[in-house]
Amino acid sequence: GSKTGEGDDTGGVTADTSGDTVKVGLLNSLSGTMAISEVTVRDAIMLAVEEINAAGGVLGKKLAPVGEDGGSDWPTFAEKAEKLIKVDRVAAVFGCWTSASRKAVKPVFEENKALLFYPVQYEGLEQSPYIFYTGATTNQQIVPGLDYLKAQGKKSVYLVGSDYVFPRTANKIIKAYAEANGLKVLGEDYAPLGSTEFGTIVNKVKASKAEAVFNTLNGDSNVAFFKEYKSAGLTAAAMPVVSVSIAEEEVKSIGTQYLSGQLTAWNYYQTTTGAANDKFVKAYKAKFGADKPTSDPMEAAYVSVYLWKAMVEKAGSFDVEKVKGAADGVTFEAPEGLVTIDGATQHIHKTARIGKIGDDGLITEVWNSGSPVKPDPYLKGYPWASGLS
Amino acid sequence: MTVILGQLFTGVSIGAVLLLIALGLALTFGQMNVINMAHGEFIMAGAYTTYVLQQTVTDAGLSLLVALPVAFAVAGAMGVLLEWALIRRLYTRPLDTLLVTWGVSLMLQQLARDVFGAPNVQTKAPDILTESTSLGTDLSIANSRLFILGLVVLAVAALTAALRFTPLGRRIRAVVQNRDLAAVSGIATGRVDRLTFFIGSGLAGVAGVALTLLGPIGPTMGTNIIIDAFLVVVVGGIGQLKGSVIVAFVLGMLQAMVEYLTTLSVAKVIVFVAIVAFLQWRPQGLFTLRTRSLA
Amino acid sequence: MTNLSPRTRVWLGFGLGAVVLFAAAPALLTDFRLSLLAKYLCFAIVAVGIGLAWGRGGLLTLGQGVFFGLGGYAMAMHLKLADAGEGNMPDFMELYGQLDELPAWWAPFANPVFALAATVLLPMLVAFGLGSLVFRRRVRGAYFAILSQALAAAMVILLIGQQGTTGGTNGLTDIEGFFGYDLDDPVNQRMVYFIIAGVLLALLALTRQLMHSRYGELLVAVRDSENRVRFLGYNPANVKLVAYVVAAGMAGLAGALFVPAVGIISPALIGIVPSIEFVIGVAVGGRAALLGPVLGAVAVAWAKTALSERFPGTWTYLQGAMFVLVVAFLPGGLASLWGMVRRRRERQPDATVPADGDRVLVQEVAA
Amino acid sequence: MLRIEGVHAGYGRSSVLHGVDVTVEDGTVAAVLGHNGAGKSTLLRVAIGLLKPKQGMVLFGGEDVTRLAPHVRVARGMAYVPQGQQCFPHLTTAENLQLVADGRRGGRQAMASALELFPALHGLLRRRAGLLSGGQRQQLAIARALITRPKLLLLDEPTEGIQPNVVAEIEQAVLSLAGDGLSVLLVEQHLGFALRAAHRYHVLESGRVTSSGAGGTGAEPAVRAALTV
Amino acid sequence: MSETAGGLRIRGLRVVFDGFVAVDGVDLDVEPGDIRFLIGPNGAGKTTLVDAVTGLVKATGSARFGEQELLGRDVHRVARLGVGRTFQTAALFEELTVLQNLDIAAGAGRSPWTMLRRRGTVPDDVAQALETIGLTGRRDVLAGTLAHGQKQWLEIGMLLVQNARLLLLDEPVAGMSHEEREATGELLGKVASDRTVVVIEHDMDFLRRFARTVTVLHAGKVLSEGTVAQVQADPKVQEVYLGHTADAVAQGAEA
Ligand SMILES: Nc1ncnc2c1ncn2[C@@H]1O[C@H](COP(=O)(O)OP(=O)(O)OP(=O)(O)O)[C@@H](O)[C@H]1O
Ligand SMILES: Nc1ncnc2c1ncn2[C@@H]1O[C@H](COP(=O)(O)OP(=O)(O)OP(=O)(O)O)[C@@H](O)[C@H]1O
Ligand SMILES: NC(N)=O
Ligand SMILES: [Mg+2]
Ligand SMILES: [Mg+2]
Repeated sequence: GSKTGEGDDTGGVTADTSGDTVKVGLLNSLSGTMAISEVTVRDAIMLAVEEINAAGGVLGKKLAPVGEDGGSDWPTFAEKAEKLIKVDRVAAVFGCWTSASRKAVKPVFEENKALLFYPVQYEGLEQSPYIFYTGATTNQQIVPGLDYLKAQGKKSVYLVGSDYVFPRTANKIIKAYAEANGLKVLGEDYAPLGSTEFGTIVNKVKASKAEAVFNTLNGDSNVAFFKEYKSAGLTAAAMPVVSVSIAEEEVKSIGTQYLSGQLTAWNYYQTTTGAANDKFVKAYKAKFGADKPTSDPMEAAYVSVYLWKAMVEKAGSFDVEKVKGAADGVTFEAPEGLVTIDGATQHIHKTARIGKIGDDGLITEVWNSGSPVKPDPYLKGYPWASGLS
Repeated sequence: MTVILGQLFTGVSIGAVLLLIALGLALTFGQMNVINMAHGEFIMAGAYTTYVLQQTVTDAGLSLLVALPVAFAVAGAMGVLLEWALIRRLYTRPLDTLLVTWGVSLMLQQLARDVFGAPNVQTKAPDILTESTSLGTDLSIANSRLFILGLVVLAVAALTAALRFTPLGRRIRAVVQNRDLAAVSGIATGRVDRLTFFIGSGLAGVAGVALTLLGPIGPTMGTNIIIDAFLVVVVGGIGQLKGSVIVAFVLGMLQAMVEYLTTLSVAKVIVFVAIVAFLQWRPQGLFTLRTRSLA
Repeated sequence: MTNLSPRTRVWLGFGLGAVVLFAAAPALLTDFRLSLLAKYLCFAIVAVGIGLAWGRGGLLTLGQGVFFGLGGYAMAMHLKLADAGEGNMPDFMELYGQLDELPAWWAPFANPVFALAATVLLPMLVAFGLGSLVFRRRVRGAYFAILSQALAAAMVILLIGQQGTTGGTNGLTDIEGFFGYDLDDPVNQRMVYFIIAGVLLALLALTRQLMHSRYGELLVAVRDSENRVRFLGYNPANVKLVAYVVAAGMAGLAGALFVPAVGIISPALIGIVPSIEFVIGVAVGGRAALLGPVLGAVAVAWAKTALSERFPGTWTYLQGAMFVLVVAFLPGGLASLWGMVRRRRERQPDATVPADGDRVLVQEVAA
Repeated sequence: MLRIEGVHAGYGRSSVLHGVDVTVEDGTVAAVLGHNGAGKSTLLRVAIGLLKPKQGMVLFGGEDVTRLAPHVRVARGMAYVPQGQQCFPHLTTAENLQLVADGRRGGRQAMASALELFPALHGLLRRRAGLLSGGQRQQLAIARALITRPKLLLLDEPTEGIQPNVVAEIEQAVLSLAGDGLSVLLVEQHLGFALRAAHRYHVLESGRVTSSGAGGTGAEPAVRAALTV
Repeated sequence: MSETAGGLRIRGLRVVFDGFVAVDGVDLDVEPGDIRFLIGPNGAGKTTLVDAVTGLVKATGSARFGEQELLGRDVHRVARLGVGRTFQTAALFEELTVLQNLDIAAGAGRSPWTMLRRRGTVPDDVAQALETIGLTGRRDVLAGTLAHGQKQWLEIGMLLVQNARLLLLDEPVAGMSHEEREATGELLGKVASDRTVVVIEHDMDFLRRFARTVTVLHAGKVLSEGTVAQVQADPKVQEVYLGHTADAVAQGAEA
């Protein structure tokens, strides 16, 4: 028979909301290669939790965060997710970065009917009933990035990415887009995650004489790539790089020396205007240091906690099914602007923004979509994407 | 054609980086049989040294030059500490050094994370090293890579001279080959071990400074390249500096050429297959010292 | 204990193990903890093989993840195909592979008998191939260790590069059934646990037999002086090959059992880091003793879970320190503590010269 | 020159020496004789410091060196030729010698005179020592010990594996060195050689000195008797 | 191997190391039942000759044992033809016991099935060898802890149980005391009755006591061959090897 408190025979686990606090799970890599990025996400979640507690909590209960280290190792993510759900009986989990870690925990959340809030832009083509996606899906980031290049009159691109599911899937989408939009894809190269030797890839890029590069490299590799890129004499003016995984934090660690003038596609920048962002940036810097930049995934993580709060309050309950039921149409005045949950896909409406990296390390918006873009994880609204899924 | 030339240079430069990292290993692994998995973290220490120095010495060029000796000393000191605290207990079980230093490497990575933060940090390279030298119409060569090539040549020359022609070199080799006999021949084996480890680890520090020109400076920067560097020493023939030199450049070239024709992943796998095939032909590496002992 | 015959002690030991694994653990642990234990026991199975190859044979294999992975993927491929149902492709393939039909090398894994056999035979075959090449050419010691490590690295790169057919970095996830049993059901999870525990005990018995056989002695002889063995008319390559292949088979079986227990197999489980962790478990437990590797593997995996839960910020230090301290200062591993305690009681001053460290180690472990 | 007093020593839990006293007077040769496994080599390992005694002490030139590391003892003037033709296999013959001569005043000269004693080594200077024949290695080992111009020489079966005419030369060398004031502690199986060279002999049986006496060929019957019981 | 195996017949054996000729065209015949001593100055090529015959180093020429050519075979295949050797510096399995060392030496021909089982009792030949080499009392100690001389005895014991028909012994009594040499010599005499034995030695006392025939190598070539007396009287041998020492002269007069 099953043990008390840990699961019932229907496979679902009810969160423990009996006390005057309610536990929430934080699941990020604090060690290993991905710690670089995920630690900042953890910080942003903690900021939101503290703000919410300071403002009285959720349904009158304070949030008690339980942190776990995924260790940049996907099976560990799964183990820790299960622990948070079954042992700590958290009401919701916030975290994961790489798609691989999300794929690893997905069955755990589905099996136990528990909630995960996933804050990072990703490759789409997914819709788990127990995951809320607060980062961009492809039509909110990659497609606008391509649209922008096209509008700039670029006729050819070279694709460079890390060797895993997000870049490979993103590039598949890009190629479909390119074919339909008269853009030539002159080459496609992948480097293993963490790889720092880009001599050959940059040589190939240079020899291809492409008019732009679309970059889906993740983490450390970006540093090596951009250093190599500049050393090879390639410039933002002649061959701009559009990156979808470089945010302010990464800019800081690569060095503006190498990045100045390059482009990024995101939904949020530290420089995004608005009162909500001023407050967010100020609070973040006050807590973690004036030199710490805020970035898109951090913002999405921060927002995810507030969205969950809003859903719970709308449902009047921590019960997962009720919270899910209340999701559609929940809004939040986020640092990136107003976001709204799309109940059908459990993604959110987000404004797409193209930014240019400045000499000061900040990214300034050069284009935006004007209004939040409706999430379309399977790109059903894009005829050229019909063969993709 | 220019692409081919460019790739040739890329190969040479991959080789140079490999060699720079392998050079310290050629001492600690090649000469002393210590499989130091924390070598990568000594590289990291060298890189962070550059970063810390730049907080005070703001001129990029000057700080880079100062960083070279300072990083050598810092990483070297870490090596000495490691040798003194742990390695010296393990000379009779060389394979165990791998496991112990693996634990050390985990701790050093976490230490870096706690001291400098998990995100990468950045150093400013002197402008000249972020640019390239143009050779002919379309071919240009990254100055940073030229700098590293120069550094490697220097380091190899210095190390070769030290090993081949100084008493220290003889002692280092003698101590590894027969520790007891060295002791009774009047050699202070402990001191020689520490000195060797100092130099080997110091070279890792120098490699760390150089790597700030090419890649990220972060807690895990050392782990990626370290296996390749070990392979260089193995394939070169343990204890054979010239073997490491040749193999580093050959592997670099092979990697660059295959990668150009295929992909980075395929290139890495092919390099591995080539290594296994090579060891079929020369099981003890490119250069070997045979003895008549049966062990 | 001391006045029992060795044979009685062995039976007692196995009996005790069986009671702990089959009665005590299921009674005392929650489903979640029991499923973690199942996972640790899979690592323990790998460790038993490493204990044989490394502890006895001196083959420091830093690439056991490869064999674990081969077994795991073979099993996962079958389960994915079974989940998808006859004639269908696994979900991820349709998503990322955009293949029109199942790749030919996947097809045979639809057959359960083939897949089950493959989980053990495939790793053994690969080990046989690689081992024949490498041992015959007398690649050994650090060369072998680093080569086997590179093998793990290469395997990971290869898997990641073939996302469409291997699931890439993600690996094969979301495995729902196990030969018709629904893995979501805690009862079936328990069944998987019992299978794993049973396999572990059986393999321990097998390994004990091997270690104490003449072959076991010969293996130690080869470790100590390969060339000398040659002059007695043996081919040491074959002697090593047996240990290596057996260890690979065990790792494969462990990987296969890991899949239903944990529900995922991915490159992250088979690369350099997990492969080293396998070996560290063995070192921590005691490489040359029979039970040392098992205890070590479970202890290290358990410590990883427990420390990272309890001290999320600092557990890496603790983990690193554990590896360092045990390997550096307790070369016989935890298994040698017993002998040391006994020695302390005898109050014998210990004036071992360092050069004899290894010799002392073996005496301790043999004691 | 050397006094070993009440030394108990062994390996791990097994004891090999049980209270051994041996003295080498200045400028004399003392021989230690005994069966295989009696503990002769163990005694020399204690004397040079490779093995720490569990009890007892080692005095060299009046100084207690029991706690000093081997290389410090060598610096004080001890030298040791271990049993078993040991060398640094990957160093050349020349380097094996040079290693010891390095940084030593008169090292170059000492090397030359050591080579004079073993002319066979001349042609082998550039060959790696690991490739030498057993006898060549043994000659190298003795030469290496002599380069330090020691005050006390510990020789563990120096003639093992050496051709007869060279044995004779070694014998001459040992005698002439002793004449020049060198003290020698000699472990030998070759009785003729040992007794001709030794001023005193000690018979070691199972870790204990069971008989001692003055050297010289005349002692042979007594030693043989001591050894057969 | 067959009991009728003939003697050792070496023709034109040549071993070259990087240009250095260590063995330079040696012809050598050793009849079954003979105890042939191989002597010569240090570095003459004696060990190398044995290395070549046992497959450890590459050589040209021919070395036949009975019907079988030995050159060009792997070490373990040569061993399976009944050729056993000892080493100048003892090579044992230091971390196995004396008994285990012998058992392994006795077992190269065992079936896989036997290998996978435990050693039940001490095999007769092993027990007998233990007795012969006087290590019965120490059969359960680790070989690594034996004294130098005991190790050499164990090595001989391993050859006995290996049932080698051709024994190549490289300085088997080096480091042994006088009595032990005697005993070893007598042992050799016994085992030689149905085997072919080649002994490398520098101990002239031992040679005089136990050699049946002697070959002298010098600089890789055969310098002299014959009975003990013939060889000792050969001025060339005295010149390069024996010298005119007290020992040699005294013994020479005796002979
Ligand atoms: N490293 C070691 N570990 C354990 N025991 C050892 C070790 N070395 C020697 N012994 C044991 O110590 C005893 C004395 O050995 P030692 O080498 O001193 O003898 P010895 O008199 O020199 O003999 P020989 O004439 O054969 O050289 C032997 O019984 C041997 O088994
Ligand atoms: N691999 C090798 N490379 C170069 N020279 C070698 C090699 N092996 C042996 N020699 C040389 O060949 C010669 C013969 O050596 P070998 O060991 O056969 O002599 P030996 O007759 O056994 O001498 P000893 O009586 O000293 O044992 C020696 O000069 C030795 O230095
Ligand atoms: N979803 C990502 N960026 O892996
Ligand atoms: Mg001795
Ligand atoms: Mg010889």
